[in-house]
Amino acid sequence: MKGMSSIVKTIANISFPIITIYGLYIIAHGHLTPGGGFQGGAIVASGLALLAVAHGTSWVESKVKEHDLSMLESLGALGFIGLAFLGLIMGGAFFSNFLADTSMLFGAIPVDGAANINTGGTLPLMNFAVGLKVIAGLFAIVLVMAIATNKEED
Amino acid sequence: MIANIPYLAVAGLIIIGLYTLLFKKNLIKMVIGITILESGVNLFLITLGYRMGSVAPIFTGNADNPVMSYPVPQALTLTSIVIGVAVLALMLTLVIHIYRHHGSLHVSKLGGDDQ
Amino acid sequence: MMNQRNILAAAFLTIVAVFLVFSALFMHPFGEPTSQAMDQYIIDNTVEETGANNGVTSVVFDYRGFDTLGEATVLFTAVASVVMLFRRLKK
Amino acid sequence: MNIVDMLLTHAPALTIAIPLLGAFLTPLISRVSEKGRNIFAIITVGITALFVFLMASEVLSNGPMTYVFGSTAATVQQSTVIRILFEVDALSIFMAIIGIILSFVAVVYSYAFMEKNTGLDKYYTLLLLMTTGMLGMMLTGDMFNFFVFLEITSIASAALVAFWTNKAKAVEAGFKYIVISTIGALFVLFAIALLYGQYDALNMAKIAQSLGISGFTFIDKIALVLLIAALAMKGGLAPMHMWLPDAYGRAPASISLLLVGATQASLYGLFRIVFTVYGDVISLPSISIGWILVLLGLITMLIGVIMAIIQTDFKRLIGYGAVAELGYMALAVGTGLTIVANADPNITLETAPFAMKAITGGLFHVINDALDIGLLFLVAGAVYYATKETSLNKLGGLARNMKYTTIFFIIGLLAVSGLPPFNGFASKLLIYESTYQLNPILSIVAILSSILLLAIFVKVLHSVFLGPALPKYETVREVPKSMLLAMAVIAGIIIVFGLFPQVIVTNLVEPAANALVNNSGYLQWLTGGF
Repeated sequence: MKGMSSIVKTIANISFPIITIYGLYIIAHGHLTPGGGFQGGAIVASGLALLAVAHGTSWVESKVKEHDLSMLESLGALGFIGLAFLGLIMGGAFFSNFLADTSMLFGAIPVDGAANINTGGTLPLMNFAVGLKVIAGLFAIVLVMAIATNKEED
Repeated sequence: MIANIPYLAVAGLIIIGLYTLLFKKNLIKMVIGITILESGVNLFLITLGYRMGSVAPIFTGNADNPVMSYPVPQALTLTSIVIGVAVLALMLTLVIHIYRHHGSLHVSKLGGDDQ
Repeated sequence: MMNQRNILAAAFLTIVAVFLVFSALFMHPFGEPTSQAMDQYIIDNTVEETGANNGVTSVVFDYRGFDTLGEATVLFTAVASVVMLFRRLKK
Repeated sequence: MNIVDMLLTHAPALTIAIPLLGAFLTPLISRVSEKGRNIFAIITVGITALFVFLMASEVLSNGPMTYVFGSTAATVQQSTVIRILFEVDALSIFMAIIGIILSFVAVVYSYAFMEKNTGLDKYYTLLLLMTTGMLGMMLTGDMFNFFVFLEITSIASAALVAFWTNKAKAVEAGFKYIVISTIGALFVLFAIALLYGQYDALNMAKIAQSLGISGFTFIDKIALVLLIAALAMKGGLAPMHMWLPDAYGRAPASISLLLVGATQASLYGLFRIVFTVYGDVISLPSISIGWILVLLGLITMLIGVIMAIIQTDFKRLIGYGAVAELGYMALAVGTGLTIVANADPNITLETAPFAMKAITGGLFHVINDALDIGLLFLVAGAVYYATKETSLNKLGGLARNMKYTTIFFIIGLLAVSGLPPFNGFASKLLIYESTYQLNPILSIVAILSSILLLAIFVKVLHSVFLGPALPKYETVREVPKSMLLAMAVIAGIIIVFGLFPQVIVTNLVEPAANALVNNSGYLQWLTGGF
């Protein structure tokens, strides 16, 4: 798609950081408030898609290559399955939450029934890994489809 | 009967999805039909976990936790929605390719070629 | 419009419709789930075991974390498929 | 020493985690080196095969193995099952062995077969993901987990079916496959939701137990019907088999091989649900699920054979042959089911021994068919690799230049149509004997369709390999070594199974059949405490 008028571009540039921060907030507080890796990742991916629509795929193609996105996605996926393997090594069973109640990183014990940012155990880490994967994955789909249908027109 | 209205809504969604799938000739409409069918099944999963007068299962730390709806169906629906997105992306990719080959989205292009 | 295929499809649709409506009527009433063994356990000790306020996230990432690994794989498969199907065929 | 024990206790999880880790690593490794990625894929599947055989020795010696994801503490609190549980009994390990053999051969085969194509890092990623999905379907003890792995297999195989996007037919076959798989999977999810609504449990053993306690309500009947319809559709049985020949015929040969495994995984899901989850409840109603399966099997067999006669495309013909073979499995297990799930008490397994023989024959035929049809697909792939042609009319006289491929085709041809020295005969003989005792017509039809299959494949042998040497194929050379190696592995297994069927039946197929029939072993960990 070719880019849109400059008004749309400036508005997109203004709103993109806000969308991204909101999405990252959803990812980071996945274990406290409703949301999590998938939902936050989808929000950030929609912000990126907004940029792709506003500025046109040629601009986006120059900025980010599909290869880097699939690398990011593989890293996110490896982080997620790495945490699961760590659970196997340290916690005795595949996917066990070995950080909970151990007062290491993110492992503080929730006091009087209320968890806070630091008590999620492996949950926040998994949220970050999945969030990264969903951002890279969904944006890769949007980008590849845009480039494919774009090639058709001109 | 009134208590089962949500399940009838689920039945309605699934029937609409199936109708679109079976009777529409355009490929994009078939994909839309599958998405409607999928949202019907998701709605059914969600309605299973509700308890009358319950709130979302978020703990706020005050001792008297109110009656909470079930967390498991909501987790299953999350998975089902992501699967729906994945399947939708793949189906649309294949529809784009079919359009490139045949120049039309009519389902007759898919005829089983038992030549 | 009523050619042979459509009659077959209409018959299939009505059978499924009957199934669905009957299952809707025979299900337990909307607000009163019949058994709550698994969910009540999760609600009771989510915060202690997983340290998360959000019950759904504790189910998604800890109690049924393997489903979410499967789901992340589904998304990974979909992205790999879409990128593969839109590759340039000539080397 | 404790390393092996440690590996053994975590074997079910590692069987899924290692190919998954391999799939996630493949894009990174393929940036480094193309050759390295192919080798890496073969090594990953090899390691997974080690774990599968390690588990097989454990399960076949001392009973079902369970593995809880997430915590070592017993999760059977107040008889509810919270976390996801892998239950590996003799039947699931039997199917896992089939799956891992097929995927190992597919990876070795595609090393040379896919060389000239682009996009191979995604191809190998999806190949490993399909293996993971297949193994996950076979090992899991959780209904929703079964649905998730069913989806992974469907999406990965639909994309791989449409791998050659320059061919319109392949893309159409992929679209048909994904549409039908999604509808089937959604109805499976709907049935799981129905069962969850009833018993608030997602674990197969727990649902089986609560079904036994609270009996066979109307909602359970609907859930059973939906599950049977959806899984029969995914397993390629009669009324909804149209996608199978297209998908098998249009996919690359190594993917058709894996698709055979994926289809059989859905069939395994059908057997698991009918025999284990609904095991002790299903004998209540008078209508017998067994007869439905028998009729489905018969129709599938006839459709497969009749449609195979008129095919002119090599791989579609084998696809219809695969449909016919699926009919045999459904027929055999259905015959067993008519006895197992029979309402009146005086017809039981003891009074009708042929039921056990039918189920053993059916399960033995599952592995035999996977190998025979798989070998035929590999031969078709070799012919396509050498001549870039799959239509039977244009092929001819290839025997001169492609000796080994012809030999492998003859082995596959004789094995599929159930001739004595090969494995097809061993399982089909069991099926003929047992179905004869239920109703003579069944075994007559089975024998007739075997003969027809033989006739069809001899026609193919003549038109592709024998006959006059066509000028176009003078320069045809034999296929590379790695493809021949893959075919040799399968042909070797076929010959070994054919010559010593009793060895395989006693210590692999019989335990699987017993595990299928009485689900007390499956529920033992739940009732007998952890």
